[in-house]
Amino acid sequence: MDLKDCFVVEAKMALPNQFFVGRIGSRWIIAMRDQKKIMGLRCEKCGVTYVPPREQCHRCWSWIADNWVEVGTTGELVNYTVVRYNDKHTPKKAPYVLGQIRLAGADTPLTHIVGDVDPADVYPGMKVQAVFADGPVNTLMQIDHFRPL
Amino acid sequence: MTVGVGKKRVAICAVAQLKNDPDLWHTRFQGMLLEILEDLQRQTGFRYGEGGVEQIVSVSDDFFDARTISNNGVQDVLGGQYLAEEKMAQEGLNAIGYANAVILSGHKDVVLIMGHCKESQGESRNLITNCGFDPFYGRAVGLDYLNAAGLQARAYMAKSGLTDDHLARIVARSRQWAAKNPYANARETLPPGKVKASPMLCDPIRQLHAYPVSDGAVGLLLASEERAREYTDRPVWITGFANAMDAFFFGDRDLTSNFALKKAAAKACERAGIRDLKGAADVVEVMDCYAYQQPMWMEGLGFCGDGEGARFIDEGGPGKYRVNLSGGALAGNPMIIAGLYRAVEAALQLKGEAGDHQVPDARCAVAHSTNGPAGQFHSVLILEA
Amino acid sequence: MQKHRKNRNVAIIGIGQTALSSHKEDQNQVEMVAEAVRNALEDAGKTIDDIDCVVHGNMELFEMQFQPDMWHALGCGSYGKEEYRITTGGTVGATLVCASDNLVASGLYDTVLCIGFEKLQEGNTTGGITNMADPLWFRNLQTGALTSTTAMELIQKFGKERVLRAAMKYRIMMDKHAMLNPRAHRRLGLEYDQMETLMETSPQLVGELRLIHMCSQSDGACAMILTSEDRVREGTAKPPVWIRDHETSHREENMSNLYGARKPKSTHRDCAERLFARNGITDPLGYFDVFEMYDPSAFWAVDWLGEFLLLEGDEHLRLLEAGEFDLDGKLPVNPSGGVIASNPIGATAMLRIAEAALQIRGDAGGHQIKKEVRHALASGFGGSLWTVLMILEKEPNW
Amino acid sequence: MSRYYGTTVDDIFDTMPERFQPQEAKDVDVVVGYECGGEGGGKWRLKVREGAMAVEKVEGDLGPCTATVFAADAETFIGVTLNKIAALDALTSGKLRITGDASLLMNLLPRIFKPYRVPGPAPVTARDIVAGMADRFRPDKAAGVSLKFAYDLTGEGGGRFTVAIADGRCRVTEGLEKDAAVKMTMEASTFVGLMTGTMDATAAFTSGKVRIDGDMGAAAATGRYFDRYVPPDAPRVEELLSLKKVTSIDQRFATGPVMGKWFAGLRERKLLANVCPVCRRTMIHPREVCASCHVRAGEYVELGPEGYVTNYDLVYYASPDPLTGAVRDTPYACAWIMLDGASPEEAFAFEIKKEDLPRLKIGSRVRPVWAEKTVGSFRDLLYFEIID
Repeated sequence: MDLKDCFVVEAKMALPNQFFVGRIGSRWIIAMRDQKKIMGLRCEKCGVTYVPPREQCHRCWSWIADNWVEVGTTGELVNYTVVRYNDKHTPKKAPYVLGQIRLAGADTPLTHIVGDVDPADVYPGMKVQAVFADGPVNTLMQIDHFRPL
Repeated sequence: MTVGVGKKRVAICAVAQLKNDPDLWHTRFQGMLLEILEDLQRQTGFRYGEGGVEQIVSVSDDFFDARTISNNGVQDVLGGQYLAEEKMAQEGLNAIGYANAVILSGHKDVVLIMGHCKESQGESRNLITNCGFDPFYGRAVGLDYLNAAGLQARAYMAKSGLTDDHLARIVARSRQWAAKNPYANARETLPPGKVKASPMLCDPIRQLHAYPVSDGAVGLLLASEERAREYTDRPVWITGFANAMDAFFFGDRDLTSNFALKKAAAKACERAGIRDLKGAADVVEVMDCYAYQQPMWMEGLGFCGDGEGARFIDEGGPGKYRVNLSGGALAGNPMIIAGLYRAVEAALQLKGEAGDHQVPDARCAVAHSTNGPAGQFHSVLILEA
Repeated sequence: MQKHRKNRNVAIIGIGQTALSSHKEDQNQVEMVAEAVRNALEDAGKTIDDIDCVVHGNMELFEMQFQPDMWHALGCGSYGKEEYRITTGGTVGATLVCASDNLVASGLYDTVLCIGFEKLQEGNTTGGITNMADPLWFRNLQTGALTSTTAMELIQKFGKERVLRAAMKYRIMMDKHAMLNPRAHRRLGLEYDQMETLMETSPQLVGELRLIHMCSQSDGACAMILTSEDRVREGTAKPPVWIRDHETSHREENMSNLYGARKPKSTHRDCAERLFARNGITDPLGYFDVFEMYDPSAFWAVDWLGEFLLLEGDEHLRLLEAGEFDLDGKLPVNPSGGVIASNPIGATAMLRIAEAALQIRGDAGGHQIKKEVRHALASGFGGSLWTVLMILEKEPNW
Repeated sequence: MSRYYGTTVDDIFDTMPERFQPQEAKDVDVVVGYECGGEGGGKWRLKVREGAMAVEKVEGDLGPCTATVFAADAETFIGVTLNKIAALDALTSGKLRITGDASLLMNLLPRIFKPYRVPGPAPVTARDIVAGMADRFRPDKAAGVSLKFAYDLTGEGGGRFTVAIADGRCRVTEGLEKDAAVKMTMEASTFVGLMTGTMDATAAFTSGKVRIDGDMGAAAATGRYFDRYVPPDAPRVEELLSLKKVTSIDQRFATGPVMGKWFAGLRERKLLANVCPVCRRTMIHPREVCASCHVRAGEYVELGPEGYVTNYDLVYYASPDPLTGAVRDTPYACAWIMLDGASPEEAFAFEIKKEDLPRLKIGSRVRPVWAEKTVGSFRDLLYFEIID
């Protein structure tokens, strides 16, 4: 192929968005913000306490939006990876630990960051505690990270 | 509940693929697709319109193309001038599943599938897949399909006994086969030691466990049984296709269970009228974007027992079942159409046109693809000669 | 021309919509979609377990959500099921119904749920539409979806006064229809005696195109449930509406051939010609009892009525002027108020089919047409002037 | 006096007689004591007997009561009364206590008294809202902005006003100043509706309730420089969170050889088309394939440079840039131009010189005007101008 006239135009695709968390998600994040509490939603039919919250149980399609229960701010790290790259979307400087944390009283592990620890010292089964962010964040980063207990 | 494919069959008449490349800086999507189109035209002499191709199913993605309605800009090359065109806005193997249904429905007899993706255009595919998570809980903590795979890899390795050593051997084998495939992206041989020495990217995934950034394009011509002979002497028959969805939040899933893949495989087998893939398939192409996925998906497809992925590798499963003789996704295909490349390779084997990596007497082939984070969604296609 | 044939018949048995509004701050995307799904299931008297396959679509860059069907699995009911995500453009809602029809007719799936949605408030619609254009050239020239070239062409052909009045007649008619439809987003309460004032006071956007002529920007979702004839025979909660046939006509992206010295055939006419011919429909105006048309602006609507109905000369203008597209006219157009009243883009084209189906069922409420509706036509618009057309029937006896 | 949620404890008791529903209280005989601590609190005794009631503020001992309610402070008492504070939360936290028969508070009182409502504020006028604009002005959002706009608000509570923004300050004056960039005319009630959010802005513009004379872009921009108007004593609504986010992904768009050839032509001030070998259509800009004939088109010809206008969009309203909010000058025009030598299928789209817009019409002959230095980019072509 004749590449004589070929070149690359450098540009960007950039658009602003405003995402709405929804009534249930708002309550969940506000409870973390104002009361430093982590809530779950319980499906009685499946016997599962879900975190993060959702209106409906995806398994049995039950409406569970009102079944709030408080779960603990501590939990157990059940799985993790170490993120060793930096990108626009990564919230912490690499390397950092991204883990699945089963909070006391919840059945579904929450995916979050484990900080205040050397990644080499992290192990499955480690007990961790939520460290809440100071100001309003409007996302799951209302918990800034989990730290070893 | 649903009826099987039954008497009517749909054929893949011709396939075409572009050589996968780390950076096709000199070609627009249109130019990439045009090469595919010309290849298919040469093979089949097909025409557009009544009595020819009456429907196109394209595959591309708005994020990767950086264009709203990514099929719009390439409409002229696809051939959608006063014609029906629809875009499969998920991994491309599903375009075959859908086109199969379109033909079986009687709506259209001849369908053209065209897929393209340039992963090199955007600055980071991880940044794009981060947008595949909900904005509040997933994107906020920096999830993307790579670190999702990291989480799944650790969980699956713990369950199956898969080690860093296994992963290195899987990558080395992929490159050995890729060297025989002129369309593969990463074709240089890679000894296991070098894989093990590559830096960690997202533990336990090393840099060389991940598929390279790839640009590519794929095309297939499908026709009803009555029309297939107009285009080919060696039709490949679609006998089973199914897909399945798992839950979204990782916490809602057992990341090691292959929940969706097992469902998809069982349904595809039911439709193809075969008991299991292990006994029926002569060649298998799985979409292994990361090394741990090859044994894990093979387990999901039923080629080994639950949690036996390590044993599968140790016992030479990939060789025995002729897995990814193209080099697989590990040798580099763009994610959006990696499953379509699997189908093309599977069809070439059944046609006896796979070149240096051709196996003798292939009668039945399986092509697999996955979509979403950590295998949330899987598709299984069964082809027969 | 080959006759249309279908492996087996397919009917719409469930329709669910959310309210359409400019903002839905209490729901996230999943919750909005789930509301439409629940409504469709309730309408069909089905549970999520009755669904074999889910078909999902919208436009990714409006909400900046990559492959949203993954997240939306939470509210779509797709967990553990088969799923496709198929898109086109603004046509996507109609494409989803076409695809679902194909999937059921194939015999591979008995009952399919399709979902079209858009939460335009979350994104930047004009930015999203401008992103359609070629980044190397047209992105610099385009501003969203605003154009008055069709108005200009109509004026050239039929004269300014007549065209402006026709557009305003159409616009006010749509508002009168929307006033009867409590789900419609924009209901202004316009009267025909405001025509003169509106032609002057409504802000001018592009050429003769004024704000009053343009469609709204809405949030909303629509879901529909399709099933096979065998399943319909087992009984349905509401009368089934049969999908007779559908067709899609696309064209190249480049608009330059629309404004040359030789005008090409529109996809609207092309699609209608092919669809009607293979179904033996020679007089669409006489055959159909209602037409739900995707009408993004009043001028396009006026022009396209002639194209879709295969009319010649100024017949479409005469019919419009004579009130034949009114609710009690010869062929009522958009009893729902159309896209001009409500436009959640990814759901909009599906809403056309949904509204046409409700008319056949006799279930449209305040905007139900008085006479019996047996044959309905619905259109979708999107991409570079692309068209999807679908024929719905009360009885599967074509 | 301590106000919470727009009212006082006194007002809640003062309105009890008018909220009383005697028919519901026929066989009732109770005494309820209320004690509310802190500023704005006090003690009250409510007696309901045989369809009649009496409430009095008391000093000292409440005396014997069927039930007694203790609230820690006026905020709690008012908040619970208005359902702004969940009674259960207040009871749990101890800010609310009940002694005696609690059930009569839960069941009986809500039946015999209509719910208390906060007295509505005097209806706000358009004049009040305009007067407060200077206070709501956000200098940080109006940096570098110099803009004057006017309101003609007809009917009761209306008036004519001019708002001037300059040098980071905002000045509101009575009367219409002639040099305002835009004048917005509407009924005062429409203005109030728009500002309090009870009326949809797009609908009001669309339906002609608002008339705009002058620069539409300026009219659309006015809202950006002010905090939103909040009515006094606005009820507190449920907090619903949202997340604002800009997604930006750098791109490397390839020209490929075909678009590359087009840009190379621009550098040499040539408008190149490629020709379909089958239908001879001249494609401009050139494209990889003829959409109608599905073939490559490798032959290039130079078109124009002159041509005539077949259609055009005269744009009065330019959408703001989604990222910066910047709006380009209006009006501007994008015209479709049949270049000399082009096949009849295809016209070329480009902008028309601003000064030529008043005389632009279908059929106008035009020619390109090039940048002083051409480099092979979109900017090489400035615009087309009308040939006289």
